[in-house]
Amino acid sequence: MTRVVVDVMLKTEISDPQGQAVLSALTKLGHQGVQAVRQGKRFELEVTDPVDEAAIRQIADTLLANPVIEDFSVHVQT
Amino acid sequence: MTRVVVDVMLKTEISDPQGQAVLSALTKLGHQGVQAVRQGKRFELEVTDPVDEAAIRQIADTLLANPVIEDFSVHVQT
Amino acid sequence: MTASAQDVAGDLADVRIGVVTFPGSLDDGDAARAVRLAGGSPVALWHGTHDLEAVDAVILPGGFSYGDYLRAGAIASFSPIMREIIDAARRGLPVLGICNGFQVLCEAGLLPGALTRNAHLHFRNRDQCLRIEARTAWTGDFEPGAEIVVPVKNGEGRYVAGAEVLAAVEAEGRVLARYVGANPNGSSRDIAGVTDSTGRIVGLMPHPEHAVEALTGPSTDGLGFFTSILASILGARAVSTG
Amino acid sequence: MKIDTVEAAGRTPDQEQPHAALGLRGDEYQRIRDILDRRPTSAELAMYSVMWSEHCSYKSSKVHLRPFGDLPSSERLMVGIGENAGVVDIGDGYAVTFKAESHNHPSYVEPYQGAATGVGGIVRDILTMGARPLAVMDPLRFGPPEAADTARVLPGVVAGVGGYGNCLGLPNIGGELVFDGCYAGNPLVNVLCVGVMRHEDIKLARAPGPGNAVIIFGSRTGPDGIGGASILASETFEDQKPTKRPSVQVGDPFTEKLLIECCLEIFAADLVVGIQDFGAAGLSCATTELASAGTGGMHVVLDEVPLRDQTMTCEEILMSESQERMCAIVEPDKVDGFLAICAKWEVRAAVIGTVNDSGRLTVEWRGEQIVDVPPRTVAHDGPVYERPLSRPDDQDALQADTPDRLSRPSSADELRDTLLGLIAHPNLADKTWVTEQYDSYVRGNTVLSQPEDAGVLRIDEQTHRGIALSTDGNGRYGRLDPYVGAQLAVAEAYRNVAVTGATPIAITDCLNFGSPEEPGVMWQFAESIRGIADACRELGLPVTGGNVSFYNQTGDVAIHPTPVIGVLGVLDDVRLRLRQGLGRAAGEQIALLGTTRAEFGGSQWAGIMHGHLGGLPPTADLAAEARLAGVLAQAAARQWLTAAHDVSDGGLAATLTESVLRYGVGAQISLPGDRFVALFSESAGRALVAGTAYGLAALEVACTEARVPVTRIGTVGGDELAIDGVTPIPLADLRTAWTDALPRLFGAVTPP
Ligand SMILES: Nc1ncnc2c1ncn2[C@@H]1O[C@H](COP(=O)(O)OP(=O)(O)O)[C@@H](O)[C@H]1O
Ligand SMILES: [Mg+2]
Repeated sequence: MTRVVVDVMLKTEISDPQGQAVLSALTKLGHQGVQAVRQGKRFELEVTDPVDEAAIRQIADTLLANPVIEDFSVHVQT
Repeated sequence: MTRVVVDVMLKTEISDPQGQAVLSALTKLGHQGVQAVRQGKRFELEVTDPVDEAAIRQIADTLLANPVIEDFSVHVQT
Repeated sequence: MTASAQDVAGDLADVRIGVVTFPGSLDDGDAARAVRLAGGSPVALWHGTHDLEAVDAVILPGGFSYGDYLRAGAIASFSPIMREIIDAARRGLPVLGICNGFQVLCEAGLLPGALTRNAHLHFRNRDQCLRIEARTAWTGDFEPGAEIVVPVKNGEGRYVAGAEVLAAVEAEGRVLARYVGANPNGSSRDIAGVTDSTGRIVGLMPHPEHAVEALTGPSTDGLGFFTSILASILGARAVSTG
Repeated sequence: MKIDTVEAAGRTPDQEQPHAALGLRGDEYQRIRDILDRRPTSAELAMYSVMWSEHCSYKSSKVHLRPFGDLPSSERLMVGIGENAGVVDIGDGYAVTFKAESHNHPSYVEPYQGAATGVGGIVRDILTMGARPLAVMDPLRFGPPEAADTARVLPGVVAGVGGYGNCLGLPNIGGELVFDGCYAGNPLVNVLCVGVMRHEDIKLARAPGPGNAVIIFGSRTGPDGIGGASILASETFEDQKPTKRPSVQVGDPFTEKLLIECCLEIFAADLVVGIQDFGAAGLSCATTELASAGTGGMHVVLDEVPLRDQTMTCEEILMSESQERMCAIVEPDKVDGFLAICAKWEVRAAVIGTVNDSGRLTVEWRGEQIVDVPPRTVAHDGPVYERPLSRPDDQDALQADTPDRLSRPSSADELRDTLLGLIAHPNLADKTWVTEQYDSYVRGNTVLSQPEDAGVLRIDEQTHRGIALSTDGNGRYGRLDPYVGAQLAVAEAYRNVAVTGATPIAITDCLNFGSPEEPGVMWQFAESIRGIADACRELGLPVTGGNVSFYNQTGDVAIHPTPVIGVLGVLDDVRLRLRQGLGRAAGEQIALLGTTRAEFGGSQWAGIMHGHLGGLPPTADLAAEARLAGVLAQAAARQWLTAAHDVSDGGLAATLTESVLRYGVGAQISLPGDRFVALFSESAGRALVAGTAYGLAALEVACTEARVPVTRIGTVGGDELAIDGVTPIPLADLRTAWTDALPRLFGAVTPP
């Protein structure tokens, strides 16, 4: 069994109200060092070996991410 | 400016209906290889240098994650 | 009105119940109306101040504070007024968190556990039967075990806590109310609300403030929460002055 | 990138411009050149092209909408067609504004965000009038219930309507859910919002008073919905396809909630002289409309607009459709107060310009003049087309193919099975799967919501004054006869309001059609408008505004003509509203009001049981509808009735099912004439009512006077729906059939 992580983030040109809300909360709490925040999703999949990375990418593209507004990246953990 | 990623996942003893929904959709679509799915959050912070990792951990512990139900990990990207 | 009835009404109207408005609060007007219909005086409190305006109790209303972005109730729990409320609550100020207010109380650490995404992943609004189990400052007017019908409406109302916390909440009789019949969101042990050990800090996922008028609610059962706190405050005053 | 300035445009008259790629015809482009007496700058071209688009200019529909303006004036109408939303007087000094809008195409591309931003847009229209938004409704139409695409689109749309509306704290008080093959690939997502204000608080979209400040507030401007603008950004126009700029917009309901509270506080402090939301066409639309309706001139410094993305070009900023933004015109001495309220609500605000009386809209960017236009020519003098129209060739054949040839149930078991089969179809089944995802309680003034015939809101806690609203439309009827179909849509919404005891006072519309370039579609459109206007004339109702959505078609197949009508009614005392459920009083008796004819063209029975669409729709008798409404209002005010429920889709069978299941109390029914006709005909102008013996007797007298036919058909009680000549149906079976349909189709938990 292998763990595969799929990170899904809103495309950079799409507005991210959640990240904005976190940033303004941080600013109010006095954490000046943080300049920008984006919030996305992280999926951890447990996959039987051998991992078919193409299949995972297809899953990410059709199910885990909404390609109209989101980008994703796949990491097989070793 | 440095990117810091904070990953937040539900603790394993807390049930994760979102992950389960993804898993059951995958099973229905015939992706037998995926045995388990958990869904969490990924935060990408842009932080002014030098990065104060302790401060980021504190932000994660108090704001980005709810320690009652979630675990987090911090990665400074280099 | 008889003279004594007038006195009671007058006394009730002297009880000041604060209702906090956070950015994104939605049911603040409803909570204030419920206080008014119960005979008390609602006092609007603003999230950005440190002023509790000498209220006798506080309600954190339902809604989507800060859009429920990040986690429901998380950002609101850090607001200036919450610092005062957390302090005052620890010194005995009664606080009721309804729905988003319950989430804020859990995020602030005043109540155990957390509220998470509904098991079916949908927002759900329905008229819900509840059993009131704990006697608290906010539920004194209900018979023990009373079953009531009030609306429940949330997307993140699934109550969860670690096994030990759940066991302790049960053992100490701190389950405020339980869902009867269908569990609308997958909450552990059908828990709809919990109380702290003093019975003054109380959180409830369903909405009693939407069941205070026959015209607009499924029942008027919700009124009991608001009459209870008024009676409790008047009772405490009578003790301290008598 | 080089900035295309006004000065440069004068110097380089022959520079080629990508007008066609922006959707402008050659003659339209030439008109712009004639207006400006030079070529437009690329920023100007951006503005003209969006503002002269079908969506913003109504160029195909304008000539046909005239009948609405020709309706007799109504004393109730305070603001009519032309503003962001119409306003009507409901008494006691209250004014109500309501309007519907479509977000069909965006919801097909990205169901959740498309529907969510649809809600956001219509709520801002209502807010812009000076009103507090009170509630939303969502008439929805999808392809076949079992189609894969419906499974993709519907859950997202419902979650989006709920996600945005719930977060704003606006109760959802009704809507529609219709499935039909004609909407495959073209779902209709219409959203209605209603708001209230005092008469003196009405606000208008205009920019009067030279020297006044122009303020943009709300979200920052980002590259949302500007696919077309990127064409202008490319140095050469060879590569004229839209780049990767997103056409999808993501809603931020939290910001919109703050915007609402912020605006209401600003209105209460009387700090604005004009206000406009940013809808389609963003800054181009708001600045030109405000300027042309005001003193006539405005200067804008585009650099002052808060941006989300610093790489945006000036053309993109002018065309951006970023959500949750508003534009206000503020007197100089009130600017500080305005900004203070914005700060309190954590709403970003910036002064971006000044009103003047130059008669020109001028825009500067990085120190250069990039726009210099007469604002009226952008906002109001767009092209107007009289597109060819003709009755489709297949219309006669369609009408000739009547449902008479379809086999009908006759035995007691067949009639039972037909009833169960119909009410288990998603078009007639319980809508709880949808409505459970909406907050109907928030604000504490919802007197009636789903599943009642109309949403009813209390407006005043002291006087008990309230309003009722329903939206209806029937594309099947429209396809068979668009004139009658449109009248039936008005009639049904009117009747749904009337059965609550309210008096209907005004309508709004949302007109969903195929391509205006098809003569057949244009004919449907013109006929529909004629139908609505004639119905309104007969019922004495003003049309307060509306929305046109064209190009709802897949390839060359258009959707059925689907005008969706919203009717607003008034209740002097909402405590006297009527509800649809039987069994709230002892000894209830049931009567049917109106005339039942054998009318099956376009019916649910023909569609569900036989997949048939042909013949003529039911008769639309508006005078009879008005008489029925009059009797119902009187009956409600006099408290003669314990229940009332209109008869429409699915006929009396559907009405009875809903009435007995509401409180789980059965009924014994005996029907005059042909049972099949009595149960399944969709004759309009009918309602089921219940009352005590005394109440019904009083009603009968009133009906006789008003010439409304009334027939006693049974009594309330028991745990069956028992209809003479039909095998009795235990309520438990009826409930299972009715409630299981949608969960069976969409119940599977879907990831968001
Ligand atoms: N998409 C929707 N959103 C909200 N309410 C809806 C929706 N679809 C249907 N409803 C509600 O469900 C009930 C039944 O709908 P319908 O049978 O179409 O009503 P009617 O025939 O009276 O117009 C009504 O209260 C209607 O407002
Ligand atoms: Mg109806």
